[in-house]
Amino acid sequence: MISTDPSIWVMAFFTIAITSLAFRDNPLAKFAEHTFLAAQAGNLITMAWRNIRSIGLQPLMKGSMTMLIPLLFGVALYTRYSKRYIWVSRYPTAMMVGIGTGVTVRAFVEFQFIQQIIDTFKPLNSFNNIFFVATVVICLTYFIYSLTPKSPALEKPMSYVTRLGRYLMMIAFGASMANTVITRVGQYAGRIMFLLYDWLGLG
Amino acid sequence: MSTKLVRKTVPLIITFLVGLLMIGQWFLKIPSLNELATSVQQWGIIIAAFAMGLGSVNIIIRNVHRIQKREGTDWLYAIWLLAIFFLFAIVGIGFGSASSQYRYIFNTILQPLSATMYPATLFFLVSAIYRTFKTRTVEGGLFVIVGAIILVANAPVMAATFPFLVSVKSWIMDVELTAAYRAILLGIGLGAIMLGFRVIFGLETTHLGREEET
Amino acid sequence: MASKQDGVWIKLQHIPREILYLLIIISMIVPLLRPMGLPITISPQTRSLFDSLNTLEPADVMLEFVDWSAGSMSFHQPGCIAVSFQAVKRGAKLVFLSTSTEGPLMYELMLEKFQSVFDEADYVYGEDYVYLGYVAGEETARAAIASDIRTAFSSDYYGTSLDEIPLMQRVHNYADYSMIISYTMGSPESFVRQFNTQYGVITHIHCGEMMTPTILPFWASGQITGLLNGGVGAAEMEVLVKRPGDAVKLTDVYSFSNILVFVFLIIGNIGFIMQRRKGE
Amino acid sequence: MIIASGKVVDFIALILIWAVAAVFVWIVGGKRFTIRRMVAIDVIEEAVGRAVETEKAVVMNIGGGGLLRGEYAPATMAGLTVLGYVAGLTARLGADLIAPMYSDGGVETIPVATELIRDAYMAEGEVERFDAEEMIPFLPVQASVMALADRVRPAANIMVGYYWHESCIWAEAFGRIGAIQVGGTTNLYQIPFFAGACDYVLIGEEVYPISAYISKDPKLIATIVGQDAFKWIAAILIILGTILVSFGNQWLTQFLSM
Repeated sequence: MISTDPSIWVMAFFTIAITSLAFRDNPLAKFAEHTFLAAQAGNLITMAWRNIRSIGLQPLMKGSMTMLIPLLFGVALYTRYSKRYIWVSRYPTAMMVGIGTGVTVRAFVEFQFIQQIIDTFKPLNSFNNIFFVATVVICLTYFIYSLTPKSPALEKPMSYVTRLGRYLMMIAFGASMANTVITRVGQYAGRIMFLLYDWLGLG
Repeated sequence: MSTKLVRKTVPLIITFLVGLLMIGQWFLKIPSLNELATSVQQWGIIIAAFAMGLGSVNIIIRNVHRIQKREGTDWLYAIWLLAIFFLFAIVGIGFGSASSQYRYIFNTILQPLSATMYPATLFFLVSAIYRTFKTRTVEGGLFVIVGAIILVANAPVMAATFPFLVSVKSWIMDVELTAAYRAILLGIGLGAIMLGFRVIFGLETTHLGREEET
Repeated sequence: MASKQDGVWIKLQHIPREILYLLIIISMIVPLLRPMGLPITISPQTRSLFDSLNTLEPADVMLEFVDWSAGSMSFHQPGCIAVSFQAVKRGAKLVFLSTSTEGPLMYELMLEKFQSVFDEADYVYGEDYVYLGYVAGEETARAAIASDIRTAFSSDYYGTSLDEIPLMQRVHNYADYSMIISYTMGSPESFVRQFNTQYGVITHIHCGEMMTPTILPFWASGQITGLLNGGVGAAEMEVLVKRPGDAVKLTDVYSFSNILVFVFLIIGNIGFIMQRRKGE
Repeated sequence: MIIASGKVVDFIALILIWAVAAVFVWIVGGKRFTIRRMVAIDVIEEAVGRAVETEKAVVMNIGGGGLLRGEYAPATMAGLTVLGYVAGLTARLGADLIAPMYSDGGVETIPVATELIRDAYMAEGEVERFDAEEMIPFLPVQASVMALADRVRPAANIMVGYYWHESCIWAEAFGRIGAIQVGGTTNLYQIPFFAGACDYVLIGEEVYPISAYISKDPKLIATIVGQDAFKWIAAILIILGTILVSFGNQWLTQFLSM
């Protein structure tokens, strides 16, 4: 039985309007997209304010004065919009880039370099293992830009190795592309479920 | 000279000290260092919260311009955009995001839009697959052939009727793809470590914008 | 001289995209109205998550990062429900929290469907499960949560200070987390870095199928313990916990749509190859 | 011991990697080294030339990763470098440049990009052709890309930066109207779309040496050489470890996880 709840109808309208985006750009789609952009920005402001209040302002009110530093740095971000004081916004940017780079890079050595190398030590007793180790080394040579052997004798075979590396990676990209189809289908099927079950009351 | 110190050098020093502090927390077992690093991370959270507002200020400025210019129906969209933005911001900050009022406008407006906006990429993906992914070169050929195999293997009905597809797919994913992606990940990891070196030691300053000629 | 036959190959490559889109939508509607219910094979990645959940003891605390947005609700919500059901069956304490902006509202939509399970197991808010809300900063916030949760949250989502919540009185940092699971479409690697690589916390990930290949190397090396492969993984998990729901319905949709997209890929390329062969 | 257990080798490795980078940057220098040919970057100059002949524009986008988050900043910085290079070319050769920026992702990049383009046009003495409003449209990610592609119908579309789901939309929108496409991102699960749809693709960290390749600055080339050195080390370690493990010797595995 078709739904009589007005908010379900609004939700169905937005679902169809955004889907029409892919067919042809039309005023309904533009209206829905503007609504989305605005609502998303409004949600960001709401969530940002919760954090600023509960982690920054409330402890400050309770007397931990060190909270002044991040709060002032946060406000300083907005000097970006004034021609004269734009340089002030460099302080919070510098701090955020410092924290962001430090937090990420510190883990990369172990997470994405050493532990990955250790796990590539595979006993060469099966075709899969030999193929695995060979693929990792061959694809790795594709990413070498300057320390490549210059002597003509080695240059030719090296170019074949890097081309083979590129082929091996393109096989992997083909498989990933197919996996993306199944993800988007699964996501969009959720909207079809909403339209069929909640809106039209079928199934 | 002091303006160059204040405008450029001090921010670089901040990045340097804060970057090394994060790395120190990771590798060194020094409790006081760990507490300092954790509180600096808390500062990072607060500044990130402020940075989330930058997008909104940008939207407000851009759309106020659009309203002033009054081109065709464009400015009506801008008015509607600002109305919805302030509706969410005021209800969100006023009543709080846990309130039933905010939950109502979120579930009626933002939830269906966000739930359809990203999945709608499916249609662009389908037309890209049909129109753009062609066997122009050997690489394109490999891309298309393996893509086709995995597409079929991902369909449960085909996997059920042709069990060998499941083993072909698991070989491609667990051996070929894992090895190729491991090499790419090693490269990205090393690249990020090197860029981390240039950022923390002040060699890379794109994020700080232009050199002032003061 | 473009013979009539040439026209076929060119026409084959210029089917209007609207027809493709309508076919895809129909290929999703049919199975949802007439479910087929095909056998679901369990992948080793899902099996390792299920086995890890079964090591949970009643007092253990599991962090669940409700980090999906409405876009991936169709498979993240069933996955979270299946995993949380198994954790509740084991009697584990659940701390839900979010580092993505739509997380809080996604948690409340999930709770509407999961409240019955909490009631059946006599789970009381504040003693057996809690929701801490959203914290900004992405990887920085995850690093802070790992080293000391109180730097990221001073109160729960509903405003109660952490020290007044019985469950949170004994949850401070990585040492108190038996395992974490992140339902995310953003950066699963950042969870692995800040929890597993740094403190050795057991880390599970539920992300979209398109992201699974990029983190398979980390599952292969053991840095990720359980890995749910999007909607396919959520359906496998629902089968393992014997609670088939929305995710199992999705698997029927996958069959038709994947085959259809396969046909589009083949048609497009046959037209291209034949036209080029005719062109020479 | 002050270094956390299980992190000794990692700590030494990080110091070693940075020390080698420092040695190359400040002592050895990059003068004696060159970067191998990067076809995807060389083709940009041809593409801009073609844009001038056919009186079409050149579109360049640097994704929505922004500069503030450690994981996305590297790709955005590479994108900004290519943006500066392309702006220099369009200024010198006289093509029109359109650099759309996201209005809802990585907005802190917008002023940086605007300055970069203005500097490039100023350096070529074409500052009067620089019009921020026209050249740098803001757009939310989705539909406006299709409208932009149909309206502008550029000769070339260059996408280097951090991309999420929108990579497929950009590649499809501009691929459909036949623009030469160059794509590069470090977001691994978006590379397949650039690999499938673009004429030239930069795979993963292939975007990092762009700045060194374009500017030929010895300091930047030096860090790339340092990086290459460690890729050879990684390859040698893998081969060594595999041989050892094949004979049942776990020595290297234990050493590296110390």
